[in-house]
Amino acid sequence: MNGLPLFPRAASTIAPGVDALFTGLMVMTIVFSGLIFFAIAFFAIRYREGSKANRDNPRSESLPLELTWMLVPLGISFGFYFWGTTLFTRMHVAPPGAVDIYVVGKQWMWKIQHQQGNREINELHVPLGRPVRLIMTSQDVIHSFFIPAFRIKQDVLPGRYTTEWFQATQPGEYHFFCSQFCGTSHASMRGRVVVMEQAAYERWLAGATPGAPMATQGEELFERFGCATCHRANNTGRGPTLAGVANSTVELEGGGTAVADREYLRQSILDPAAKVVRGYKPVMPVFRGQLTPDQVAQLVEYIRSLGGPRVAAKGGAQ
Amino acid sequence: MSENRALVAHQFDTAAQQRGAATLGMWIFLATEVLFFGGMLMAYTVYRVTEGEAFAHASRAQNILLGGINTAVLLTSSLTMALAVHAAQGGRRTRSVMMLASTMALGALFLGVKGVEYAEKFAEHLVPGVDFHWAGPDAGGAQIYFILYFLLTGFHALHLAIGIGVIAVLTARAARGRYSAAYSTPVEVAGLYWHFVDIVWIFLYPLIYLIRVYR
Amino acid sequence: MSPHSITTHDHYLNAGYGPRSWLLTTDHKRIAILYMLSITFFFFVGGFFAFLMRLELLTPNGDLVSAETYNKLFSMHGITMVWFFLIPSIPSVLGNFLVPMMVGARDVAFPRLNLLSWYIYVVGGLFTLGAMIFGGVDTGWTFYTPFSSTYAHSNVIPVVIGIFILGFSSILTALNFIVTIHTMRAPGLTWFRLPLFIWAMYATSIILVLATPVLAITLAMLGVERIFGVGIFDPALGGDPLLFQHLFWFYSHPAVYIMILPAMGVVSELITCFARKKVFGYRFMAYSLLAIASVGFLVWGHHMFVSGQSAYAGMVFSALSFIVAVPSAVKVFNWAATLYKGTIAYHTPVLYGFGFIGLFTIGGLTGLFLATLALDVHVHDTYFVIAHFHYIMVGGAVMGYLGGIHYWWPKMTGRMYPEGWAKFAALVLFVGFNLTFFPQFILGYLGMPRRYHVYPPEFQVLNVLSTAGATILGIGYLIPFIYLIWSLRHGKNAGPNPWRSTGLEWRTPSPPPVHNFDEIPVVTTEPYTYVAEEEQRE
Amino acid sequence: MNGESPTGLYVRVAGALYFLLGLTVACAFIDMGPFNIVVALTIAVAKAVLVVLFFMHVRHAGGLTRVVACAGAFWLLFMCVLTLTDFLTRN
Repeated sequence: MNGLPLFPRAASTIAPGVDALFTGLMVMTIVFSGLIFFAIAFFAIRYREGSKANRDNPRSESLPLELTWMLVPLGISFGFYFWGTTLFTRMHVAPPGAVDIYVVGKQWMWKIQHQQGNREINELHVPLGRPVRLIMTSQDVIHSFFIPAFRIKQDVLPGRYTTEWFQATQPGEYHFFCSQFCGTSHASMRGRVVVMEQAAYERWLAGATPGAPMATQGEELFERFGCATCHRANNTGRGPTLAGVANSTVELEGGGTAVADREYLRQSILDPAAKVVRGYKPVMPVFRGQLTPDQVAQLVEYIRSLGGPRVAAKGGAQ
Repeated sequence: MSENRALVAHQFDTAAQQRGAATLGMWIFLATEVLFFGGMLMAYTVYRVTEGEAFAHASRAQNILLGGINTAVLLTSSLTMALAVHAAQGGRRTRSVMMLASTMALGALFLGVKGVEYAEKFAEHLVPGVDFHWAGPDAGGAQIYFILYFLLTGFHALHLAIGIGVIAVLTARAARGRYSAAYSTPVEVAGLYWHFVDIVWIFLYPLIYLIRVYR
Repeated sequence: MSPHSITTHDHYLNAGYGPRSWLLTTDHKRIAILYMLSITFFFFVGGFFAFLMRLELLTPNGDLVSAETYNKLFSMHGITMVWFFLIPSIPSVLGNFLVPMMVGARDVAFPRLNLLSWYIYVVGGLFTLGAMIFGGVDTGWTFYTPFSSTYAHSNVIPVVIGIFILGFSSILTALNFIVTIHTMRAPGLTWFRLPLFIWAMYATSIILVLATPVLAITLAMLGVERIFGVGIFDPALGGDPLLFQHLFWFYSHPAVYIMILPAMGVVSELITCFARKKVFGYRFMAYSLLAIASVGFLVWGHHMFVSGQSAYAGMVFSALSFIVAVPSAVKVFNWAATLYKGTIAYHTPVLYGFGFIGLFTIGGLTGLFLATLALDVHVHDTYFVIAHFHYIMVGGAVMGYLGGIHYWWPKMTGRMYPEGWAKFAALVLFVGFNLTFFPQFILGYLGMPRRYHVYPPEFQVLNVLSTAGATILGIGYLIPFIYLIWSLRHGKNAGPNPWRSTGLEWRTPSPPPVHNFDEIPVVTTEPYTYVAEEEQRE
Repeated sequence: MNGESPTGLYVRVAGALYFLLGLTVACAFIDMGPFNIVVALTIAVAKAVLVVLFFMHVRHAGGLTRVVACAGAFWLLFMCVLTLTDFLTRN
């Protein structure tokens, strides 16, 4: 009744590339194992005990042969290495202008938050034909966000942002799974991606009881936790001014610099003493345990909404 | 094992083969031990890189003087151990017993000083998982520093205690005249172990105590 | 009564009978038998867990066991099979029995240490078994933090202690082998006159000695984090979970080679003996074992391509992983070339040898899929990985182990097993194995994640096929178990060298006398001098 | 051994070890930035080499012992270096 599928649907820009690589490796596997199987079967029959095959001058070593079967596999290996690594680089770096969606994994569900304020659980609505980047973190253990039809997967770690991106090429519904074992109901921690035409996607964004946009919610939190007491405009407070800080390069106390990407902002909220901006004291209270990952994401979006240098999107969390 | 039994076990042909096997066996065991401590040292390396500032602050809580004295004590014990091996190889019973006993005493002294340091840590609430309060800003990194401190020095102390136990047995046997110019392999092999434990400490001292003592 | 009595000479089996003579033995051959009994027990325990898992996976819903039970089943299956069966299997059974005999020694260098290592194994095993009976563990054999250290509610600590204890057993056995091979070779037995099985044991022992302590300390740190609630690996407490993965895979990737290298050694012996021809490219075969053992230490990061590890580290580890393919390819090609112009006799052991080469080839080549960064992203943590490593571990290591058992059984017991049944069992195993695990490759590429208790219905057909195969496989394992026991009493008398092999272990009666050789052999030729032997006869 | 008593030699080695201990403590009090750790580890390696060569008799030992003595250290180095390829290139 369910049929016997042998090959997964390919519904992202990256999927055909991965399938081509898979096919290439398949061909290599079939050629080599075919060669070995044939050689063994042929020799095993031809030189069976009692056969009259010619056994003159049996050899038990040959440097040219050894070199051949060292160098040929080495060459083929490196061919596949470069193929796979080039493609990986493409998969790793999201193109500019991607739709950013926040994903939080927790035992045992996926919570998704759109910039516009829409929230979903175990469902992910995305537009067709536009790059979408998932900015993911976990509330407890390690999870992994796996969309087979898009051929992408990335572990979702507590205490850190990881990202993955895709651009869907076919509208429809696809599975996503948690693929890193995370406890009792690991196998139920799955859901569906709904790929929609741009217009339908926008209708969905507007229609499904959206809350305030994330940045606005972040601003409320910013007020509620009194962040503005220290983070004032024009560097007059005890903390640095946050306007324009997103994506800028900040100098750190104790030497070195850091790019104020999402990961830096997240860390600086939760564990402020880790990377203190030069000229400031580590006086900010620790918010680890005080804020949910959703709230941290809202604050990060708020800080980003305050402006900052535009940079080309990179693979790491921006 | 009776006294008059041949000193070469049945599986060996010669005493030299037996001695070579025992020595090689101990060296291989020490390679294993390097990687046992290596797991903790790798954790140390990673966090020293990612939490460098915290480690520098946390290490200020250490007593450099006690650590230094302990290093000197262990170095001396290595000297007495080397002399004990030499004496045993020469068949000088009294001297080998004396040197083994000194080695044990120095080892015990080290553990005593270590105990004092541990007691200080408890008094200063610097024992993660049991009683840990860190006033400074980077409590997370400091906590990891102290976990690794207790793990590394704890396993080192455990190795030292085992070494003392082994040497105690050897001392008793040496006193009964079991070792001679012809057969002193157990003392030699135990010596290798003891020196290894010393070497571990040679690395631990700068890594734990001397991260940033200037300023 | 029995017409085939083998009591005509004094040997290690009739040297003493009571339990004391076994439990206090320092004879490497008896210790090998003790190990064989213990690991067989754990093999069937682990197999039982696997059988229940396959039953559960017959349907997409969780109808046989609960999610919690299923998680415990796959965890305990992995833990039992990896640490209590595969890692000790060939080294502790065949290695213990054969290393001293193959190097022409009366025993291993440290016989009492050897017995101690068996006791450590038993203590570790019983500890773990106890922990499994009284609640089990549900972390997977990989113990990823912070799940294992903070969130799991099962018996993590007792199981970890059991594995920690077991580690010492591995280390002591390996240490014993290295010293024995270095210092106790018979006169004239130079390094390049050693059988490849000895080279394989040597390479394996190096890995055991250098990798096992890292596992021990990693598990110790995991235990400290769990018991004291301090943060070494848990980010909520300031640690980094990827550090655990680095430490764990620094042991556990080489551990895969601990399982497969000994099987490669066994298969080299089988192929050369039954082709009656020296192993092709002997030196390359020896060096490739050492190359796999050492390069195998540098590739662990390929388990972490999607873990959040840096992309640059991923590229380094991917490149190093591809390099391991070269010595593995060298081995496969040389085995095939050994058959060329040989005189192949179809006895049971060589069937396992052929099976091994075929399955290892598929397992190895699919390993390249996983070493390829872009492709691993899709297949990582899916059934593709499961299929791949079962081709290596079951198709490779277990086939090698069974081949070795069939090859040396006459030496160990002095008895022959029924050849017809043995060939039948080999065939059943080969068919059952492929039916079980080949569908899992497809399932994996379709996207079925591993460690799933319930799954979307479109994966059912392939899962049913796999379960059907597992049933055949299970029966396949029971057949040798039965006829080997039967042969102990009723098997034909084997004689000292039923396969007309050239190895030193065959130059002594079967079963061997307590001290192996009445007179220590003197070696004057390279190994596997089959051609010279045939010419001599003419 | 080679006839002469090694007692004097051992005492001299121990003297060198004490000296290096003093040196490592002294260096720790000088701000050398990132080079403090380099100096400290270099001195530690020097001390370890002294112990290995003289007290553990590797000076007189064969190649095998030397290889085994280095193996553990090398493997530890592999482990740390390859792990740092991850931790140092995360961004």
